[in-house]
Amino acid sequence: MLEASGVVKRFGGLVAVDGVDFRVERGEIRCVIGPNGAGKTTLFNVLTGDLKPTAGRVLLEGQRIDGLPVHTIARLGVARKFQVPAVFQELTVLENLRVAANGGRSVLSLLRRDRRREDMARGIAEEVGLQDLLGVQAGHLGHGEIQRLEIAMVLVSEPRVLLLDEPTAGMTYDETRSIAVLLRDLATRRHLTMVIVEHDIDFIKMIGDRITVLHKGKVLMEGHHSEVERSDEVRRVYLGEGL
Amino acid sequence: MAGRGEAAAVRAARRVGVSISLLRWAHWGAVVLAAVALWVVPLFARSYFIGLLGRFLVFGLAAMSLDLVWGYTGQLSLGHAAFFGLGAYTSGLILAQTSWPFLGPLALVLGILIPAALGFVMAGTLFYGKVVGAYFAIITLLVSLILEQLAISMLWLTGGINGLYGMKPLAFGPLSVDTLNEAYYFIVIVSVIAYVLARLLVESPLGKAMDAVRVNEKRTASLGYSTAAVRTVVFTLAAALAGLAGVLYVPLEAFVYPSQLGVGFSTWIIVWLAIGGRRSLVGAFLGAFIINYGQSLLSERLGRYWVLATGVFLLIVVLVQPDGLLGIIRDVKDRLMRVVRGSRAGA
Amino acid sequence: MLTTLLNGVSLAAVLALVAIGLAIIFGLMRVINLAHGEMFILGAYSVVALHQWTGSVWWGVVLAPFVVGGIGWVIERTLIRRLYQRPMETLVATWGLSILIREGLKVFFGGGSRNLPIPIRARLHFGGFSYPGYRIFLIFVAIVVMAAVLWLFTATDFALKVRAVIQRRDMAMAMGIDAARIDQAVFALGAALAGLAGAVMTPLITLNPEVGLFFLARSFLVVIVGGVGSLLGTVLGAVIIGLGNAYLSFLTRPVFAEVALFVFAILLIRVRPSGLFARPE
Amino acid sequence: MKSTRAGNLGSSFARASEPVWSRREFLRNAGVGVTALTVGSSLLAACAGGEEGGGGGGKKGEPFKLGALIPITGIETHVGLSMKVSTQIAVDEINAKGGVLGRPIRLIVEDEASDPAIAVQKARKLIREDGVSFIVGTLISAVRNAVVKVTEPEKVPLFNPTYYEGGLCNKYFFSTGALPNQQIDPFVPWITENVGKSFYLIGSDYVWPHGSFAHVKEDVQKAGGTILGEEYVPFGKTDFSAEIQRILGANPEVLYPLVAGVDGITFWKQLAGYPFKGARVSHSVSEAILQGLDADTAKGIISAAPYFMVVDNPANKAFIDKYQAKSGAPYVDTFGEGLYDAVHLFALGAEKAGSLDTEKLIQGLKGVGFDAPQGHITIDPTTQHTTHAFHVAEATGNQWNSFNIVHTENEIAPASDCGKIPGITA
Repeated sequence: MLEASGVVKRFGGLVAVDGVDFRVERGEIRCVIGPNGAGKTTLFNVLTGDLKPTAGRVLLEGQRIDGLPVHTIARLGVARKFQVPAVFQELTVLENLRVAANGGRSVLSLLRRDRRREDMARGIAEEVGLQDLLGVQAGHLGHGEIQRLEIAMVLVSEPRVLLLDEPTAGMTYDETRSIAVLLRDLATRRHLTMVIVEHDIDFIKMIGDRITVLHKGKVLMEGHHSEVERSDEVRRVYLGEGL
Repeated sequence: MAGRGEAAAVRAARRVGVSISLLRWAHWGAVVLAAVALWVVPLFARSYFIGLLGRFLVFGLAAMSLDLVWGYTGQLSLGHAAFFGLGAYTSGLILAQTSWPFLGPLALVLGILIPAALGFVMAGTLFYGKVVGAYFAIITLLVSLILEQLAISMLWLTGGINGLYGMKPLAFGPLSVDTLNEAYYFIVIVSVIAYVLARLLVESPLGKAMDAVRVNEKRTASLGYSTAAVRTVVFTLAAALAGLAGVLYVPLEAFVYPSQLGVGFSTWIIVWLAIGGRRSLVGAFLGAFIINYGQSLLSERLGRYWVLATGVFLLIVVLVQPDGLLGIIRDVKDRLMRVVRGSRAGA
Repeated sequence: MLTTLLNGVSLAAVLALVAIGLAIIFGLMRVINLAHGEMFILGAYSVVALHQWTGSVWWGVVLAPFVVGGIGWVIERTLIRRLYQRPMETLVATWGLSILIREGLKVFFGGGSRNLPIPIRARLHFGGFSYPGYRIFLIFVAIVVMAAVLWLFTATDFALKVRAVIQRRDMAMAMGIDAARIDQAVFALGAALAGLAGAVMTPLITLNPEVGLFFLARSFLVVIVGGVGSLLGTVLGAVIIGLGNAYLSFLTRPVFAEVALFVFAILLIRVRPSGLFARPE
Repeated sequence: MKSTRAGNLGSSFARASEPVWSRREFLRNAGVGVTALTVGSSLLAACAGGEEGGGGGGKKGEPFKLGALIPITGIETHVGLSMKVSTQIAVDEINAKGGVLGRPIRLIVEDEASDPAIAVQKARKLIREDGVSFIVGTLISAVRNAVVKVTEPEKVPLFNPTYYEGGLCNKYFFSTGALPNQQIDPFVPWITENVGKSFYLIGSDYVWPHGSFAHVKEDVQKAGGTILGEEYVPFGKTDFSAEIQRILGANPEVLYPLVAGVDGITFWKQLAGYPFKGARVSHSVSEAILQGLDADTAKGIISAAPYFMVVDNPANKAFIDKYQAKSGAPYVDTFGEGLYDAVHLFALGAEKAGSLDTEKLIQGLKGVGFDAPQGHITIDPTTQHTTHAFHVAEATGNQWNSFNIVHTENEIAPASDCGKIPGITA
């Protein structure tokens, strides 16, 4: 589905990503972990098109997308959920979703409702479990609920690949769990491919799919989290860090 | 802990959700009631009171127009009277100085289109040039000043401060809006229609986009909206609405004055809306009525203190209750709901 | 056309005094004070009050800036700082404040207009040409004050602090600069300058509480044309508007002069919107 | 509390329309409010409904409602005061003598705020709400022209106290205000004879100066004088340097400004700064304007009006004494005097007609006369304007008695060029 081969990204002298090969299958949830400065975010930005790789290629279903502008990549179905929540605080959950759902229409056409989009907005609210909160101002939502709303707003644009940047940052255990569960069945139900950059190992366990460990811009290892946990290398790399 | 917090949020949400759908029904019901009430007034009220009520409705329309711009898209127009006055002068001049065919429809349509055109040009040039917020507000102020200046000094056309009068009745084929009552009924009909349309607008996807642009322009753009386009369209519609209000003013008052273009009147529109309550459409009418009626209860001498008080009101609206009177009403409602909720929780 | 030139310059002088206040306040705090015109009026009325007291205009001219500066300081403490980072709300609040002050003055001084004698009746003669002394005095005052302000905002360590606050408020505060203090000082200064303008202008005009908006609008033109970015720019803007007004209204009907300037400013803000309100570097 | 708002058209003009300082729209809408005062009452009265007409059908003893439209609020408070007090004085005098046809007059004063928009509202209130059948007042032309548009269709007579550009002729309009032929036409020849022949005209940009200057120009041509310049300035001008410069350039023998009040005073003051050698002449300078200026500036200004406070006759002496006692203010102006006359003439007309019924009253008013403070005046049956005294006066200072009358004519008949209002085409 999404593939990076030999991706290199240099900032002047510094090599942030150093020849990463990495391939995600349709419907797979891939977590990318690694100590700070491992190049996670840089890789991420290369995938979304925010950064152009110095060398190497990025393929979406075998088609080159590296070097394309962000919104084009977005239109091809690669959606990104930012770490900092950017929901419209003053609007209700439903309004937020409707705004997201109607994005990209010409202004005058916005005067009439597009049933399909409206229904989709509500449908997705169901999907992420916000159906009870439709009338609530986003500003009044709990942290976890805001994250759900974010995800929902991304989903409304019907992406094929979903890139999530630390979706559970600063969440309580319960919130983290519910998000994990949510993401799982989204992936299965809509055959969504997801790439998640995450620190929280508990979350990663809950998601529990393959993990790519980055270190110094290189892929240190790749595998199921149980293997990764057992790996001494990873231990060494993460020495002092949560694992 | 947080889990419980969320659960609470959900419970709260359910109630709010309910109350919202209730409100929506209550709202449309109220609109119908109001329309009926307005319709029967002439049956028992005096001509003087009818004229007065007509004015309040016209003022309310002007304030509602500002609400679309300021309340929803968050752009303050300090010179909104410019569009009102332009509408009034356009239709007034047509009715007073021409004898074209289809006089009535022409006066009505041009009275709406010409202000709309001005609004479109202003919004187009400014918003697409990233001139927003304070700078935009200042420009609107200046435009209002210019137009009043011109209306005063173009004696040959507008009659200067003498004002414009001697308009022919606003006639649409067989039915003509001439007498006070005719003018009043015309205003009621148009006001109700305008309100419903405005309501549909703010409920439409565009309406949500308006909110989004106000709350967070960048994010809105990132969702694929042209924020400049949204603002321009809305401002143009608002200008048209203000123009319409101006047109309605002509048969009611039978006079048009430069001051109806000016900053003073613009400020009144702002006051009505801010005090009535922004982002509600209803607040516009509420404010227009309360403020004017409030003044009326005071003597000439106290009237001045009332003007002074409006200054204080504006400060209160900004510092304490951004949603004006409606906000206060809503707070009371919420408090009641909280009481109810509390008792339930206790049970 | 020496007279026209001087007419323009004397108008520019007053506009510069008013506009510079507007400009520095905006430059530092991003606050557009719609009650700025009332600062002018307050200056004028403090002259009226002191004139009733002392029978002389000069006391007022000297003290007005301090009176108005004080008022400005109070306004900043009580109102403006609550609205920091809320530009639209600030607009509405200051607009409300302007109503408050204006109507307050009407209640206090009566709605009527006031007239003060022109304290300098002498004329300046050179060659066959002669010009009212008071207008010369006005130009002189403006030049001195402008110079002082420019010096204050460039050559002093107050200037350094201001710059620091403008560029990185948080850093500046971390470095121990009391940003709130700077805000107060600048806001008061801005008000004081408008007050001074009102004070010196009073004897020339017939004063009533409504005049404020006129000067507010004019200084907006100045600020739009000159930009608040650099003080020099503002002064320049004042000169452009002042001379432009003098020459245009000498050549055509005054109304058209006014309108022409308004339109010019509006078009200008479209062409160079960013540059016009650029921050000082 | 020296101030300039006193009896001057101008200040009110400036107020009514000056574009930029128009905060007074507040007062304007305050006006709206005040009219709304009756919302409640009208609802109550609604069922009772019915026209409680103050007009014809009134029993003896039952008060007769007389409406007065006077500019009270805004920057010419002082005009309002002098007009209000003068009216009240006249009403008191009449009621003291048992009222009109045995009915005491009840005066209902409304603030027209020198603002057509408000004035129209107030006129409608007086007629539709209070049911008055006779109205005195209005100051500025804009208000007068607007109010007439209300009173005429409602068939309610309006009695105007203010000198104006003329042109208002209808069955329901009376005036104690001087017409151009009673003020300008005699003035200009006097000027060309005694002062100079080359004129420079500068006025505020609206109907009254336009209309008045139309007459001035005609008269100057007749008298063989020349117009060196004519220009109109917008309201709220704070800087006249450009205009003054043009005037100095033209160097006329006679400078004839009709710059509206507040601005007018600004103009006189700024002019004083420049070396102007010619004579300063204007028929709009009243005692009230004088005291807005300092003595030196006021000195030498030549004015002309039907009434000056220094006019020497018993009626005027009594009037001024009553006025200064009642108001505490030294200045009454030609507008106050005009209203005083209007109320008395109304009463006399009613007595003569023996009825307060509007139609009879109108007939009664034609040809009535009395000894007004300005001298004897009579209502001319055709134009329904009064005859007027005419005084030319030169200012010697800035006090109420600083005018020095240098020329007087009496009982000049009104000649109103009926039909269109001169000066505007709209």
